[in-house]
Amino acid sequence: MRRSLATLGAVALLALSAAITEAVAEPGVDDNRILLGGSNALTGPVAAVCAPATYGAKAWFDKVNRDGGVQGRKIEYNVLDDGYAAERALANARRLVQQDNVFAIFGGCATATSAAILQFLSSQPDVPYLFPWAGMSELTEPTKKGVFALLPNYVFQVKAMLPYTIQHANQKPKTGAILMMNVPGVEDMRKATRAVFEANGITVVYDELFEVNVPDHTPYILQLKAKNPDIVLFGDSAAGAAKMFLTMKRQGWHPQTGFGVATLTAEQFLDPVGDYADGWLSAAGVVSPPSAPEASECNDALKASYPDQKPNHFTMFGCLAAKIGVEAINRAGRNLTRQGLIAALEHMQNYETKISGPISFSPTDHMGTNAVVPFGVKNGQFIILGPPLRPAQ
Amino acid sequence: MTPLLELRQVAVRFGGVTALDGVDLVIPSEEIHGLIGPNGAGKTTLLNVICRIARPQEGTLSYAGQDLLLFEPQRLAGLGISRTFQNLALIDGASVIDNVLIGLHAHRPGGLIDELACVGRGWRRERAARETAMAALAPLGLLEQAEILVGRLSYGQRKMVELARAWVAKPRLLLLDEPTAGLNSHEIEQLRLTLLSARSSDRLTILVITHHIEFLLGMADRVTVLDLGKNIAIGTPDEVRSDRRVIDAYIGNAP
Amino acid sequence: MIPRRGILAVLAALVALFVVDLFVGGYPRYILTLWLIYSLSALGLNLVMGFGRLYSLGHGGFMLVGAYGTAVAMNHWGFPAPLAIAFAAAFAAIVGVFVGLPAIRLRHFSLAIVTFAFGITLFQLVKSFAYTGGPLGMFLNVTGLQALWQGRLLWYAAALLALLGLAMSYSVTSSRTGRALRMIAANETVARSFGIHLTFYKLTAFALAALLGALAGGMHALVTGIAAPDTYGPDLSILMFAAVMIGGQGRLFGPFLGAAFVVAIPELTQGAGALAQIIYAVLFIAVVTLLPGGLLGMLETGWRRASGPLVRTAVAGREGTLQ
Amino acid sequence: MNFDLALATGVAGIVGGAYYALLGLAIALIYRTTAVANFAQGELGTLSTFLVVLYVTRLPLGPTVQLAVSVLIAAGISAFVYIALLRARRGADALNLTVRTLGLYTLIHAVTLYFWGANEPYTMAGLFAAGNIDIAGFALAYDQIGTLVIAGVLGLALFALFRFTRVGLSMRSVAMNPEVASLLGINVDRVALVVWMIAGAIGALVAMLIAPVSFLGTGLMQPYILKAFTAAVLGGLNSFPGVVLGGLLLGLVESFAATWVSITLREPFTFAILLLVLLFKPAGLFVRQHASRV
Repeated sequence: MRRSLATLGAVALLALSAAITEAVAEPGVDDNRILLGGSNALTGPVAAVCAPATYGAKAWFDKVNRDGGVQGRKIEYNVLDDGYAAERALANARRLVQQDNVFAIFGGCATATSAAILQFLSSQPDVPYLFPWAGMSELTEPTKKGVFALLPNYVFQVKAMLPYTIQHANQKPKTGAILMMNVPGVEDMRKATRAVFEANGITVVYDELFEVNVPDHTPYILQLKAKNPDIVLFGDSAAGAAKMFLTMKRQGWHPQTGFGVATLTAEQFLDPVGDYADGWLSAAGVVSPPSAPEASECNDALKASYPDQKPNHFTMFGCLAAKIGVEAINRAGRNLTRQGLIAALEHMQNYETKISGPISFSPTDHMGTNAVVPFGVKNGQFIILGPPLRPAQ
Repeated sequence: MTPLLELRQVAVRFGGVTALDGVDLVIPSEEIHGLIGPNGAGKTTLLNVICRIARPQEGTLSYAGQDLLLFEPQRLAGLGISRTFQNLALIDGASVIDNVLIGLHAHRPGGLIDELACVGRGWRRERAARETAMAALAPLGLLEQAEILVGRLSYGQRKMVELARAWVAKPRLLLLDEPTAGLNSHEIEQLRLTLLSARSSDRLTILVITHHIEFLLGMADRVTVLDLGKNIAIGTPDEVRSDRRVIDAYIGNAP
Repeated sequence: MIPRRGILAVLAALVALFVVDLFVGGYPRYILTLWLIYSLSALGLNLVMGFGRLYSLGHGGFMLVGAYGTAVAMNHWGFPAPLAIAFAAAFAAIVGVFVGLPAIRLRHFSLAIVTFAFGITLFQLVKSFAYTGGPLGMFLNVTGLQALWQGRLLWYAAALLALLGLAMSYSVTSSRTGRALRMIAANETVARSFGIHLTFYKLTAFALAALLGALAGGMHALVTGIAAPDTYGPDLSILMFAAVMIGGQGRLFGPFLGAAFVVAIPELTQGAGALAQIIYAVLFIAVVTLLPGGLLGMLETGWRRASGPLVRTAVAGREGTLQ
Repeated sequence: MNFDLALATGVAGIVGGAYYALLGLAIALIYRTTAVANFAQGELGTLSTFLVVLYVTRLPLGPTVQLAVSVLIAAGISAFVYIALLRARRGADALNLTVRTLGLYTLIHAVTLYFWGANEPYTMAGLFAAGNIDIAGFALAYDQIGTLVIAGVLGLALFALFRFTRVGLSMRSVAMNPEVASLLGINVDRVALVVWMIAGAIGALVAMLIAPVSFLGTGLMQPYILKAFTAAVLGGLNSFPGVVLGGLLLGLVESFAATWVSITLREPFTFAILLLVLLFKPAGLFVRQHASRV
């Protein structure tokens, strides 16, 4: 009896799986549509930070579609939620490529999930993977056929801007500390930071990693306070860093100088922290803040598609990525192929987006930006401290 | 000849409560021995002491000339001691035959690998064990129920399954805790006949706890009476039934 | 007992595999492979939980050992995949014995918490060591393997292992070992008095559960190509627990139904977006609340009703012995 | 070593321990009266906190009334869960009921994600300002003081409830033995309902204390719930004071382990201790062992 039941179940499952038909068409492009796919943390611990990147990009695609599309095709952008779990991102990528037949994987956010997608695509090198918001060097080093990035990786951010921060500190720091979230690529960044500290005669007195979404930063801040370093490198998600700063406030201690990675240029960090970080924190920025005049185009598009979403760093980044994506699709021409898109990107030189520095790719360099913008905090608002910075060679 | 089971001056205390207070019990081979007494007399505790579930603070236990206190509880089945329980302790979700096979657990050679491979030797052993178990079910009238889940049987039938489980391995000493509870008079008569024939065919020694002194008449060779953790009488069922102290103990506690 | 029925079942399964192969490829086959892998893992958990009534909320931990064991053996020591999985499973069985140790004295609530803690501890350990790839986990170089035989190899391997797991489950539960486990679950004292060695059987149950769980974990890593800590965290332990309960604990085929539920529902409701998880949770609660015997229990009851005469005969036979 | 650091670590440990103790108490209460390990305890608190932060605090009411409304909402949700999900037994055993709470955990998590997941974490003004009192160079944060005071008051109130009220007496007798309590004429079902309400209120209060510090997200209580279970098991589920001690001990061990052993290995370390304790004292640290019976 049980066996018959099992057989019945097997047959039912078969019927079910047969119903999910296999498509074999040319991936993601037809006469009036381009299908882009993405996997992003639309829910979960980093959703507030990451999801706006998707909305910013979608809003820009909507605007382009309203204006007639690209070469007569509308862009359809289908983003699956991965909840910031690498395994779900991997499953999403598999689904997008094998089931939904997307033309390219676009966007995404956060390191662990991007790394997972990257891994999946190693078996699908022809699928373009464009502009995830992730700071790991593996995206573009070594150059991978279909993978293009915009966000300078963490090591670049540190090399470009940490020396500047040290030189512009109120008092020359003698002791330094590193407090980083344990994400892929963190070891490279620790090494780079230690090297910069060493080059500037700073002794590292504290170096800890903590888990993503740690509920309470108190033990770290207590230890930091006991070591009392002059300068601290903070690497955390925007909300996580905000928690950390509020914990410092509660414990009545902060370093003379703080340096933050690009996440700390997000509003989700600064809003809760307010003016507490005034004058002592600087962070590496990539895209213009939404308050800048040149951001209005992106903000308007966002307002049209997502009236409830406040413009922030990540909507700006999504907008930037979408702008560049649209430009590349346009340059690839009416006869759109994956090869054509990759070629168009590789020939993009000094493309002016207005909301970032000029964007350039080449066949050997798939990293589009090559400078970071130094952000500071004044009266609880971000300010630009100076012109874009590049690492000293 | 040494008796099969010999308890001397056994005392058990739980915290401040004395459950057994210097009890003696000597059972020769192939005797059917009754153990009666009012509620709380310590009958089940005595059984638990023999099964090494309860640890006596004082006294000695010997079984076939060996000191029982030296054995872990799970070794007793291998020594040929087997029992039933006052409250049914069967696997309700398993079939009758599977429950009876538990009784053969300690009496089968074979290791894990044999069983997992499920072929060859392990398979043959399993089949042999099943045959033995079926043979034990037959005299209890449970053959047709062998594949039915125990949870679906009547109370009386479940008691019979417990008996079959205790008996299937042909133990030397069978301990029965209230086997008549919940049975009707017809079933009790059946049980008495079954036990008597088992004694003669399998050379069983039986220690049986019961409230029913009538059940022991014509079956038990001797009866021990416990009250408040002490022996108060020993003798044939008829002698015990007319013993003044026994009557007092029972009347004092009669329902 | 087995032979004829077992052989028939295996044949039926092989035919089913072949049919699936004819009609299904790519992504659906990947989903079906996952189903088989989760079934295999749930079969293991069903041994401790369904038959031994030892509540283990750490089964994800065994899958983690399988996945990471396979990854470490392949990436660091250069083992070929089959050997790596075998190594991981053997290692997991040893781990299982240690995880089983608390079960000697703990039951129910306490045991569930301790096993849950075991799973979380492992999850945090692999996350914090560079040797196991830190928070990202370890990527397995399996693109060749995944492509082999047009992607069929892993599907057949998973099917084979699931069948093996089923056979093992069957032989454990229908043998002396299975009976001993069920007796322990019903009453430990009684079990001891029949010569059942509690420690031995509890540890055996955990070792076997770990073995099957690790085989599943290793296959999972091969199929997904990554052994990431978040995949094998506490949520997976809860998922496996749910799969066993939903399928019908203590029933041989229950794990297959339960795994089908936990794999199929999220997949079928993917279009519902964020609502999908709510649908899944509501169905989960509904099954557990309305069907204490799980899906298989429901099917069995339905079957029994449908085949009423048979049951009546059995009842009549039972009454017949009361004379 | 550094005295200030040790002191601050101790204070942080006691604050964390207070959370574990209160949640552990809620779990032990439910377990003792209904034999259910309530895995949804933390999520219930998260759900209540979302409702409170996003809706109740916007009502034009004074803070005291708002607090009362919040506690009532939490207790109400918990009561609803008990009635809707757990009372209909249909021959279900404790395991089945416990698995229902696992389902509830999944459901509440999905619901909070659905409604609020896209914008989490929510930053919120705490009950206490982010700042500290400086006592001779030692910083004692306002929220730490507040948490300890609230936890202490709550603990004493629960103690008084058990000890001096009739409801408390019936709870204790149900906890000791539901069957006997029912024979004594106690309505076990109603006691269970009250216990679920109290547990719900405790869970929500703890969540509302935690939320300002760790920000309100759908995963708010997840890191705490396992610790609460651990505290309950460590203390011995039979003894409520034991659970409180277990929670405080766990908080302290964890805090000092983080400072002097390793922050990353803090949790493995904590669970190693749990395992050791249970291997030697399976009934918990603060419970006298009883002889086993057949």
